[in-house]
Amino acid sequence: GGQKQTDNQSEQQSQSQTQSEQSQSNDKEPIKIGHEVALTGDASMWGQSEENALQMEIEKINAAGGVNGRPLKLISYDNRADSIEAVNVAKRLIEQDKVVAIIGPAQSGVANAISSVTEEAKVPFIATTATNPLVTVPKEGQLRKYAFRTCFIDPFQGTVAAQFAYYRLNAKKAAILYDVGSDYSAWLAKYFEDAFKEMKGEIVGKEAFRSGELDYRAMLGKIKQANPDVIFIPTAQKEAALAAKQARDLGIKATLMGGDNWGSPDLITLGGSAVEGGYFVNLASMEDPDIQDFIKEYKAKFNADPVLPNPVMAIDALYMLVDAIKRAGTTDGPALADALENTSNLKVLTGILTIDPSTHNPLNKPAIIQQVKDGKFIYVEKYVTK
Amino acid sequence: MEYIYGVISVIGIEIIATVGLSVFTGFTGLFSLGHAAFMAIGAYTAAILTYFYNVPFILALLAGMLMSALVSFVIGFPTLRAKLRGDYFAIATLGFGEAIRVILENLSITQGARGLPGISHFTTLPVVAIFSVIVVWMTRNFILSKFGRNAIAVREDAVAAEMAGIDIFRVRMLSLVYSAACGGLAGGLFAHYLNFIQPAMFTSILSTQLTSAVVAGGMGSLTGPIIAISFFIAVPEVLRVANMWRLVAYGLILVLIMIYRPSGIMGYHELSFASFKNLFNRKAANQSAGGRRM
Amino acid sequence: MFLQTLITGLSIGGIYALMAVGYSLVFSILNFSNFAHGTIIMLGAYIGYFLISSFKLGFPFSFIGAIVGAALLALINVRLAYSPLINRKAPPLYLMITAMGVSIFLENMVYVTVGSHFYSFPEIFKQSTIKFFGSDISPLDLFALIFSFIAIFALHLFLTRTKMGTAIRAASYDMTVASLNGVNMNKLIGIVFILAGAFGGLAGVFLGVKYMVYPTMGWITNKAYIAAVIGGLGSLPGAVIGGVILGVLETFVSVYVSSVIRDVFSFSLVILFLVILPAGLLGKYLEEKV
Amino acid sequence: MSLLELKNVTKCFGGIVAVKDLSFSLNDGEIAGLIGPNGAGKTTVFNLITGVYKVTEGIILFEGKDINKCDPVSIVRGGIARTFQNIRLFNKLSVMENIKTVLFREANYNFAQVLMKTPKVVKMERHLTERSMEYLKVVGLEQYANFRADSLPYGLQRKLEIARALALKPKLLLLDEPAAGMNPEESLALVDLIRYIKEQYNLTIILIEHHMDVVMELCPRIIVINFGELLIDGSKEKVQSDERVLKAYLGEEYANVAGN
Amino acid sequence: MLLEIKDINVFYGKIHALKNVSLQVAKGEIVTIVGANGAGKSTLMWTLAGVLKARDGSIIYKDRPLPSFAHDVAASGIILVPERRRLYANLTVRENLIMGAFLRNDINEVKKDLEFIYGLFPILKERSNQYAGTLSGGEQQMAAIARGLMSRPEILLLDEPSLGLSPLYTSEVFKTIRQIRDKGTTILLAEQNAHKALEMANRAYVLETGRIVLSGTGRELLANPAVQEAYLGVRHKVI
Ligand SMILES: Nc1ncnc2c1ncn2[C@@H]1O[C@H](COP(=O)(O)OP(=O)(O)OP(=O)(O)O)[C@@H](O)[C@H]1O
Ligand SMILES: Nc1ncnc2c1ncn2[C@@H]1O[C@H](COP(=O)(O)OP(=O)(O)OP(=O)(O)O)[C@@H](O)[C@H]1O
Ligand SMILES: [Mg+2]
Ligand SMILES: [Mg+2]
Repeated sequence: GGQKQTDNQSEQQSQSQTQSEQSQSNDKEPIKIGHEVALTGDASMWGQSEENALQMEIEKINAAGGVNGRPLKLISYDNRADSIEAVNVAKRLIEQDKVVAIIGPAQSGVANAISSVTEEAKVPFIATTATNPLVTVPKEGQLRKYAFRTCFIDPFQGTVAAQFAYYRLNAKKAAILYDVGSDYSAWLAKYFEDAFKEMKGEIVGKEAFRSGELDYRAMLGKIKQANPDVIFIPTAQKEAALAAKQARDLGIKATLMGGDNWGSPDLITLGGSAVEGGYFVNLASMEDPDIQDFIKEYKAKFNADPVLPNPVMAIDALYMLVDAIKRAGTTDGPALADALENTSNLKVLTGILTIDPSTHNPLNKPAIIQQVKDGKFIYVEKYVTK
Repeated sequence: MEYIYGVISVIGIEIIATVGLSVFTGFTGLFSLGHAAFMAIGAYTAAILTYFYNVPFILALLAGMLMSALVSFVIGFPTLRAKLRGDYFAIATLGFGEAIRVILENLSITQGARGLPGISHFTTLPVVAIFSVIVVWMTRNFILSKFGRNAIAVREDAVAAEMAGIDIFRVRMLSLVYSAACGGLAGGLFAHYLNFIQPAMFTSILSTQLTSAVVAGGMGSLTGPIIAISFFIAVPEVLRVANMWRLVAYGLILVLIMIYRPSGIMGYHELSFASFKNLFNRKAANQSAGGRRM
Repeated sequence: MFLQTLITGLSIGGIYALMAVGYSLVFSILNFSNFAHGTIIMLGAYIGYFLISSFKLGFPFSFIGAIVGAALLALINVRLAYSPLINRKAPPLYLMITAMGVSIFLENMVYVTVGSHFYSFPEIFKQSTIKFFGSDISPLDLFALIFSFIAIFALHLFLTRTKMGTAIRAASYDMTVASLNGVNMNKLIGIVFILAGAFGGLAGVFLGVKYMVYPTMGWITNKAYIAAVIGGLGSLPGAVIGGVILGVLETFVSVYVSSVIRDVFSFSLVILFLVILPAGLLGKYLEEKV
Repeated sequence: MSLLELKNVTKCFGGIVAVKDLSFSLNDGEIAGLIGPNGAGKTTVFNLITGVYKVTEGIILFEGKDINKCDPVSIVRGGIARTFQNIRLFNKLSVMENIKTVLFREANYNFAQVLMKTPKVVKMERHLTERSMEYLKVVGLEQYANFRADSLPYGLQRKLEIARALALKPKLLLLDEPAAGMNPEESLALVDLIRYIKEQYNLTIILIEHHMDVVMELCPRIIVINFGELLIDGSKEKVQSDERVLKAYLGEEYANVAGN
Repeated sequence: MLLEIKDINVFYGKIHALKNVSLQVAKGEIVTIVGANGAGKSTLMWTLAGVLKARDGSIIYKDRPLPSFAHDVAASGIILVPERRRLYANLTVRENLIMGAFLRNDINEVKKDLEFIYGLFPILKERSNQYAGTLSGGEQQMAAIARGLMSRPEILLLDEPSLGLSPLYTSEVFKTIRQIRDKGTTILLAEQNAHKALEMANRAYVLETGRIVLSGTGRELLANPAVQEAYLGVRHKVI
């Protein structure tokens, strides 16, 4: 199982550390970086891949002499993508392990949850795929000093999806099925709705279900009645696949669309023929020329494809953090946060990263549109909003 | 060290909820699968008051207790009036717990499923310690009074209790309100300990844990459930490094307790100075031994 | 629209009913709510899935394999975890808590060993629908509905028409006396759990095919439990009626009221229902004679 | 004035008529036997008087007040206590606590005082313990005070049930087969006990019993019912020699014994 | 001897309920046990039925040790009619009787026995579709005895069968006990109604606080002044 694997990983890691102990820089106190990651639970597939990628990258950095002459040490705890667990993990990372910063978490809800802890402790975190705007800006005109991220945000993603549906798919009537229990889903639904309406498109149905529910036929039945051109389903892949199947069971023929959470092989294995032809917005793509080296390296080391986009987003975060530590010259929280805030034109895995100091969000992150075709994800285009 | 204080704080908070529930489940004999809802109500009430309205912490906690107590009438009044039997009452509370959660997910003041981050950190270890000692002490007083005896009488034989002039509905309602208030207090403390709450924290899993602690600790004992809940929280924390295995262990431990301590860790007894004395006092031990007559 | 809603409700209700049967069976003899039943359902689904996808056994054999496997698991469950308590005449509540422990244990065992991946059965019936007065119904739903009802009916005959059935009801009241009448309690309980497990396996496969297979899928059995209560715990026809009522009710609430507050609505109705009919629809509320 | 009066009381369970047009009344301080064949409706009469069942027809007056509409709790509080044909104790409580529980109305402290454990509560509790001990002494159970109720032998459980009923300070005490499961010797000791408590506490008693020696010893007046209907209501001599009673209830054998 | 009990000790936790009890039951006998409340009569009965276990000593039935599970004991022909009835309150009277015949497969004979029972206790016939839990106390006692008879035992253990029965039915039941003994069923009887029980006993034992203190034929014990004083209520009658 998954846990075993990571345990071995850290064993290997500590072994490689002991080996290099005598040599040069590594005799210094390591810089501890926390990692909030879902190693078990629904999101573990990405979590484990993310964990692997970070360990791989940190080994490389340490082999090259570390940061400011000190090695990096990654301390990862499983948060099961569960908010309460994540808060515990954050407390433990900060209070007991005394990490300088935290990479992760991946989910917006989880990131929101831990922000109370990190703000109070003055320890920055860099979320990986938490796309909800509230993670860094909880209220209009308010900024969380210690919250950062390396991914684009949902209003952008929602707009991309809406514009793509309207202009490229020629959809005039759209329906939405989302998960009220998930921040990600609820807000993305809202951004899509706003953007679609703005283009004079019509939202003919907006239905919600609660996290953990499996049967959406009642809501889909209602949507079917409204006869939409596309159905936007901004949920996790499991729900999306189920919704797709059930929609087809009810004889719904509309095109299905989703957000970055669709980007999992599970969507296809679970959804089968029902998700064929669906489109979704993603953060990264295996076809992205910028990350081919990383993919090769990862494959060589772990004998599997990385599960995108989390690994690349986490590596971006790691680069961003390393860069900030170097520039700040200290690991002190407030100074580190200042340095992170002023990240600009930093070369990271997915391109060039600049952080907007007023929102702590990256500027100009492009989105990638993918489609399910013949049981595979294919790259459709890199989309920039109108 | 801070981390350990944290774990101890959580244990203290859960002890408050568990002790409250043990009045209802252990001593009054009704089974609740929705007690997390009372914690949720207490947590949200208190948190909203301190967060949006800057109400002093203690007042907010009291308001949380009051709110939970009030809401307990909503579920308690119809179901206890109808004298629902064990499992049916349990299912009603399960439904109630879920319903409360859905409501919290859909109110704007609670910020929906997203939850309330940024709650102030008022719940420190001394605060928890003081509250849990007070609650345990009060609960003990409750149990050892006529109110407690009436509750046990209702648990043992409702018909006979009624024929002894005991108003079953009132007795059950009082227990429910008391345990709901304890739940509300625990919730309020919890919110100000974790600094963040969301509806998903208060699922039937949490209710289950509380109830398991009461039963595993011993129905009709206060110390038993206290030991059990401490165990349930501490063990996973100790085993945290072993990750997923800790839940496996938790399940296994629960089953083993039930198998090897068939009437809970403490059964119908209390861990106290007196019970240590009883160890040396054959007669007292004999008196309480033995189960049902054939 | 109305018909479509009704059909959807029926097919959801059918699955609830199938799961509720397992609860009711165990309740009918041991008077406790076996919360581990959901886990048995989940394991049944896994067995079915692995038989069909890893061992390539084909649907009918995997189907039978899942039923047999789940039945065996249920038997092991009762022998290891419940029997010691039953033999000690522990009150039903203790069994209920033990069942919760079992379910936490098994569910997390699955996490640790198999992992948290979701699996989906290969498509047995290609995505297609059958038209029915202008509404659509999927062949799978139709198959599951008919098959479940036949199975439940057969079980009902077994319980009401045989000596074994009477013994089960007798034992649920007083096991000691049942053994005085020559009933081998261990055997009887074993049979009941095998039956409940088999129905769990059946439900698991249907659930897996209909939705997907993952460690926490047992949780939706909460709904089945509610269905069993509505129908009257311990009554099989009650379980079926309860399942169908709940399924249809939920669907109608989602469509005509709101899908988000559906659960609040259904739960409130359940509570209201219980207040009016304290033993559920077909449950027997035995007033003790004083 | 009569303490208890049943007027044309009928009780049906579905098709079964358990009590049929039954009338009798009982004076203050009386002790009456209620006998009749198995299934005659004796226990049902008790259940009707105590409010467990509601009458189908007729009225029941207690101290001139109609208690038909009252719930069991207020009936008990009004002064009617009973024991059960199948013993119903609070099994997991001690013998002492069984009594203490029903004395709850004597403890005039409130919930807030309990939580704070004020001196008043402590004092009241001590008082209750003393009071319970008094009752236990009456039935001779004082040395069992700390035993769990369900570990007592059957006969002692009966006595505890009587003590518990007494602790409710009733005016009317209903005893449902108190001598069941006792041998003749023990039954006679029970007779002494009942006589004693009747005098001591000024009780009016109705006694259901199949042990005729007990009934004859205790009850100058006997009410016989059969198939829910009143068969005869009169002095024990009258009842003892009544043909119908002998035939329906006592049997020929008893007739011989009585004849001797 | 059909049943031979030697020096058994039975405990409830720490309570020593039966102390070195030995007794014998021969085929076709009525064996009566008398004793005060709490003497241990029921404990003995439950032990012989295989529900309680003797800590030491031996119980030999038909030259073999008593089976260790209650259902096997039942299958071997020893049936207990427990004290205080213990009917299946959730089953109808008829179903209770059918449960008595659980081990039997001779359907026609079972039907005959059912008719015999209904003849014996006509009220049970009237109440055959009523839930046993709602029967009157005496009706329940009849049903319990009837359920025991339905299994056609070799040894019938009757624990206070007259409990709650009217005098008329008490004599009926005793008559029936004699009848079935005459048909070859062996009977072990624990009774408070000591007079009658001793009168018809072939063999009798007196149990006092867990010990056998006297034994003999029924007549012998009836004539014994100690027994008369302790169990027959003679003292009071004299005064
Ligand atoms: N379940 C039990 N737990 C503890 N003690 C018990 C239990 N059952 C019986 N006893 C004790 O064992 C002793 C024998 O009891 P038993 O019921 O066998 O007496 P008995 O002769 O049948 O009395 P009775 O005439 O009242 O039926 C008594 O002292 C009783 O208190
Ligand atoms: N709840 C009930 N439902 C149906 N029938 C009942 C119910 N309660 C009592 N009966 C019937 O009513 C009749 C009278 O019962 P009751 O218990 O009053 O008899 P009893 O005179 O006390 O007899 P016993 O001396 O045997 O205890 C019985 O035939 C019984 O079967
Ligand atoms: Mg009666
Ligand atoms: Mg006995």
